[in-house]
Amino acid sequence: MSTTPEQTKPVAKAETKELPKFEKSITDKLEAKFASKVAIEFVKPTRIRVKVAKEDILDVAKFIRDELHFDHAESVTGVDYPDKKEIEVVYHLGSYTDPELAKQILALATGVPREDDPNPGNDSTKLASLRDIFYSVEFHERECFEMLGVYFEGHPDNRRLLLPEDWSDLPPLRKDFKLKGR
Amino acid sequence: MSALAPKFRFSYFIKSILDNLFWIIILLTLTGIPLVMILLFYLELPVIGGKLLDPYLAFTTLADPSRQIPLLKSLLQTEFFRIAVFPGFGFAALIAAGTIFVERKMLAKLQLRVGPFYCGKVEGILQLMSDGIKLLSKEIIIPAKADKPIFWAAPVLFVATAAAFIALIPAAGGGWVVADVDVGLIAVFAVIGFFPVITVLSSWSANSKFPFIGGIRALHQMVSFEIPLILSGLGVVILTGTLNLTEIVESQDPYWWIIFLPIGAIVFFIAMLAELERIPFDLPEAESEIVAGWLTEFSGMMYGLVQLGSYLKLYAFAALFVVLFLGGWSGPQIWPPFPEEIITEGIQMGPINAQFPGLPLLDQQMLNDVLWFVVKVVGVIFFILLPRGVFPRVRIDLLLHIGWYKLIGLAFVNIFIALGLLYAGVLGPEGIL
Amino acid sequence: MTTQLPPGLQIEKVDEKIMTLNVGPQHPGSGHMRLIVKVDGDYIVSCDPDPGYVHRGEEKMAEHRNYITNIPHLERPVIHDSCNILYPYCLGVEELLGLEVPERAKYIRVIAAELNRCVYTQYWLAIYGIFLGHSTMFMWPAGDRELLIDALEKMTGARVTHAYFVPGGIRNDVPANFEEMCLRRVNYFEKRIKEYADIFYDNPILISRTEGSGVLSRNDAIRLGTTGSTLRASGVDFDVRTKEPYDVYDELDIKTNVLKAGDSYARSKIPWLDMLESCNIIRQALQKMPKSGSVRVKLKPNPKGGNDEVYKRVESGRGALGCYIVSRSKPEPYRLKMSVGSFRNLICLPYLLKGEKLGNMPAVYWSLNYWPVEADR
Amino acid sequence: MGTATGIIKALNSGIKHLAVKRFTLRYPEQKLKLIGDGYQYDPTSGVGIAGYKGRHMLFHDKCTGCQLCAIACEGVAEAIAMVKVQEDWKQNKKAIMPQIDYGKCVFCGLCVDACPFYALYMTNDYELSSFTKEGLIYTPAQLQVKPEVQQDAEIVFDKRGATHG
Repeated sequence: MSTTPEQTKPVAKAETKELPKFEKSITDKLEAKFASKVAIEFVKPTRIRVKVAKEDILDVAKFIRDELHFDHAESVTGVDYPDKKEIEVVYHLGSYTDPELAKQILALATGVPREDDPNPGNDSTKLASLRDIFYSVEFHERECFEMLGVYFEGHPDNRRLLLPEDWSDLPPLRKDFKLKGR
Repeated sequence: MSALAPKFRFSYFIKSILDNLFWIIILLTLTGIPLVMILLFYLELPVIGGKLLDPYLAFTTLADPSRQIPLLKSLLQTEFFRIAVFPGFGFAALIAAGTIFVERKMLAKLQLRVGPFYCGKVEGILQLMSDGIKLLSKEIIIPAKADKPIFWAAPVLFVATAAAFIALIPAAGGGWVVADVDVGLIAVFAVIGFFPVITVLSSWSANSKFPFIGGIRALHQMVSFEIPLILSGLGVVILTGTLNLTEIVESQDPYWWIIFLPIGAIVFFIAMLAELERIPFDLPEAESEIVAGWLTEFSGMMYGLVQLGSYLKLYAFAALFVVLFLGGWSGPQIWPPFPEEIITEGIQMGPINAQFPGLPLLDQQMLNDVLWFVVKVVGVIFFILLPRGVFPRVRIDLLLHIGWYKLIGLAFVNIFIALGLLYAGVLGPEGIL
Repeated sequence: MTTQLPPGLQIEKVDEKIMTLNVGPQHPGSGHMRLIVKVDGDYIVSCDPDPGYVHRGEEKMAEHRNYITNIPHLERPVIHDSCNILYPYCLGVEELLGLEVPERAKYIRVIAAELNRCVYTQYWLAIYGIFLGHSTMFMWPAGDRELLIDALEKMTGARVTHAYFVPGGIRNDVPANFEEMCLRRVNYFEKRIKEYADIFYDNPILISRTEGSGVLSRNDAIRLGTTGSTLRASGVDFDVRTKEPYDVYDELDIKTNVLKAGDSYARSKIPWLDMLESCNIIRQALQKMPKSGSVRVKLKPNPKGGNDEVYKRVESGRGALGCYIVSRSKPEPYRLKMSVGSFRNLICLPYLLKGEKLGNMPAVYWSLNYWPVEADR
Repeated sequence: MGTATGIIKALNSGIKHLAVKRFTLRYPEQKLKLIGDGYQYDPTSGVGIAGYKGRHMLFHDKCTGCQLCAIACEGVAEAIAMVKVQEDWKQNKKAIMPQIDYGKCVFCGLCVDACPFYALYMTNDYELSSFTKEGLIYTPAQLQVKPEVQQDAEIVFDKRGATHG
């Protein structure tokens, strides 16, 4: 898993201190199962961030739901990194059923290739939808599609949600969509 | 910025008023007076003091006010007065207007706010008038695909039907009713039966989705609540043995039917609320579900007419409840008798001693009746208005469930009570009481 | 979906028997959104929520403003709950900048947030009342809300858009004799909202029409990722204030209200119970609050965050409100995402309304504690 | 019979409230009493002083024309513009002062927080309506005037409910 210098920085900071025990046990389970497929980016009190390649996201998500008992997604965020040619999609997962996990938020991040001249839905910016695993991502993924142009394969309803139906400009949350006067 | 026309001159304004005044006077003298003469020729004129009322006599009464009294008295006996003024439209419209004002103020008081406040200086009593003027001055917009004749006719028909309903309600003893028919109660229910038809016609002719749903809801609601309404009125008919509303009122001396038939009264009241489309049964106008229901496409005075019709209907139903269950106008004599001098001599008003013998146009008994009738009607109207501040709207399936299961069952219980009382010989034409 | 059309557009076949109703955006029973409701007779066949009429790109705007000037516009999505919507943002920025908030400021924040929750919930309740045709329940909460707006106005200097929380504390200290003034208003407010029970919550007509409508089972509530009152009405005991206490919520005694039924009656009752609980919290906080002390950490102009990211959440009037800030050593956030309760609850609407009667639509829709402007951001 | 008692309780509650005092604030006749003289800020301690965030008030003898308020407003509403004034102050060599467009201002008070010279405060005046858009732009000379406000209604509690007394 390739990690950029920017992202390794928080990990290095965290390792100097002692990692919180409970959160470490969760990441240990993940590492034991997927070994090098998952990159643990940071472990802070109540917050964990894990990055996986986009091919592995379904397996990892299924494992997180079934074995780690994170049962719902709080948000799905797309972050655009034009200089890395990547759009990062971050799923913030939480748990209602397991009282131990009530405090925990697991950020599951993955990267999709970014195209400079986007054609939402018909270019390589595609990701497998997690809708069948975490049902709650349905509207979040629709929002992510229109705002960043990440097409979710397997999502039943890839229509626009917030933007007007006839929006034909760039997906607005990409960094090259400039605001007037800014 | 200014609201006046840009080329406004005050002198032009005065001139235009004077112009109008000039033409009005010219036209009145040239056409109005001949028209009055022609009309007087064709009208059947009353006999006043042994003499036929001819135009000459009519003009001479203007000189001496005391000679107008017999004229006015004869006017009070005419059909026209009954239809247009006293038990008919004018009286009902007055009470309806009062109802609207009281409703707004009472609801405001219940909700800890002020309500109409500024129009008319005193607690906003002229608010209704200003609303009426506003509605009159508004543009009437008809949907492009509406069926125009029916759409136009619906509000007028609505008011007309409400007025027909009012015509059947007796307001005081001694024949103060527009149409004193022997099948009074049946006629009332026949007139009520027109309302769902008008509602459906207007909503269908609007050719719009939300009015259509509202109209269908109104049809369901009114049709299903007419049955308990009629059945609960039946108990009274059984005990009275007549359908004539005046006779029903006279039969309630000294015991009102609400004492013997409380279940019937409650069922009648609930069915009445549903027929009136009042909260909690205002489904045809449920604004959070179907915009304004069957009123959605009405604008301007068409809406105003429907509102007028529905408040006339409210008065008529309240009056019907009073007639059936609360003893109509019967009540203790509290109107003070007129002093002898007024009848024989006239009024003594300060320095002026006017000699108008036979002055009180209406007798003491009638005024007392009207007083009691109005007091009871206002009481019933209060209880019709109160649920609006207290209850939410019900759902259509619950409404039909109430109508078809509970109210009809209770109405039959009421009929059995009435029959029991009748056969036990307690009440009825030959009862003990 | 036909392949010729671009994704996002599709042609649908219309059944003759099915009527499509556009509930909104001008419809009185929708708020700033559109529900495309298909009805078969009186039954709803499908409901497709179409939000976005008040989308103003708060997230994009935040990328171009620094951490302080973000404050006034980030509270715009819910101006009635503006303290709570700024709360996770301030917590997040504090963590990014490594600020330690003074103790007194923490208590004042909790008081302001709870007052604001009541103000929001009263507004919500007012609209719930008018959606059910109960005009008194529109006027009473809208009037009683004034008591707390008045308290908040004396505290923050504005009636709705307070802009009161800043990273590092609060803008200004409370005025003199605030405690007594606030306590009196809260006590009267509590007495008033208890009176709602007779006329609204215990009203048999209300119970008969909202009980058993739009039932969301416990499993579905978890699976659909609902939050706030929608979740707690379905029997899940989850409140961020107790599960993951922020500021001084761990020092206060908070009861979480949970109901089992999961219908729209339970969903509408939870916020009311929460308001009563909020009054308790305010009283406790007023008692425990340090009587004097600093309320704000002085910030440098244009503070910069490190190369870090935070996800903070609080319990707002509409459920958990998360704020995800990605910082890349600039005075502006690189990416800011608000995970709002309304947006998360919106997903239930198509599932709850399917098969319901049309008359239940406003009751179910508004019982989700949904605020269109917040969902659109 | 729970239904019947519930209905009677609701009706009873409704009738009971007919006797409770009205809560309405009759706005043009009554005006709510606001706390203090308006929002102010103390740059030395970095904490504001509680007060209503209404129209601004500019102290010409303290303003240095540093533009910090305009810079603070840039990210919020862009309502503040620095304009030339025909005044001669020794601390204000450039002779520029803020001019505020109340058609854009959101009354957040961040400009007051930005001023390090105690020159910009907010006042209790919130009645700023005007017939023209130009009328909403307040020049430094207009901002200098201290508004006269008569606000005296307060919420009063008694046995028959709360009112705006």
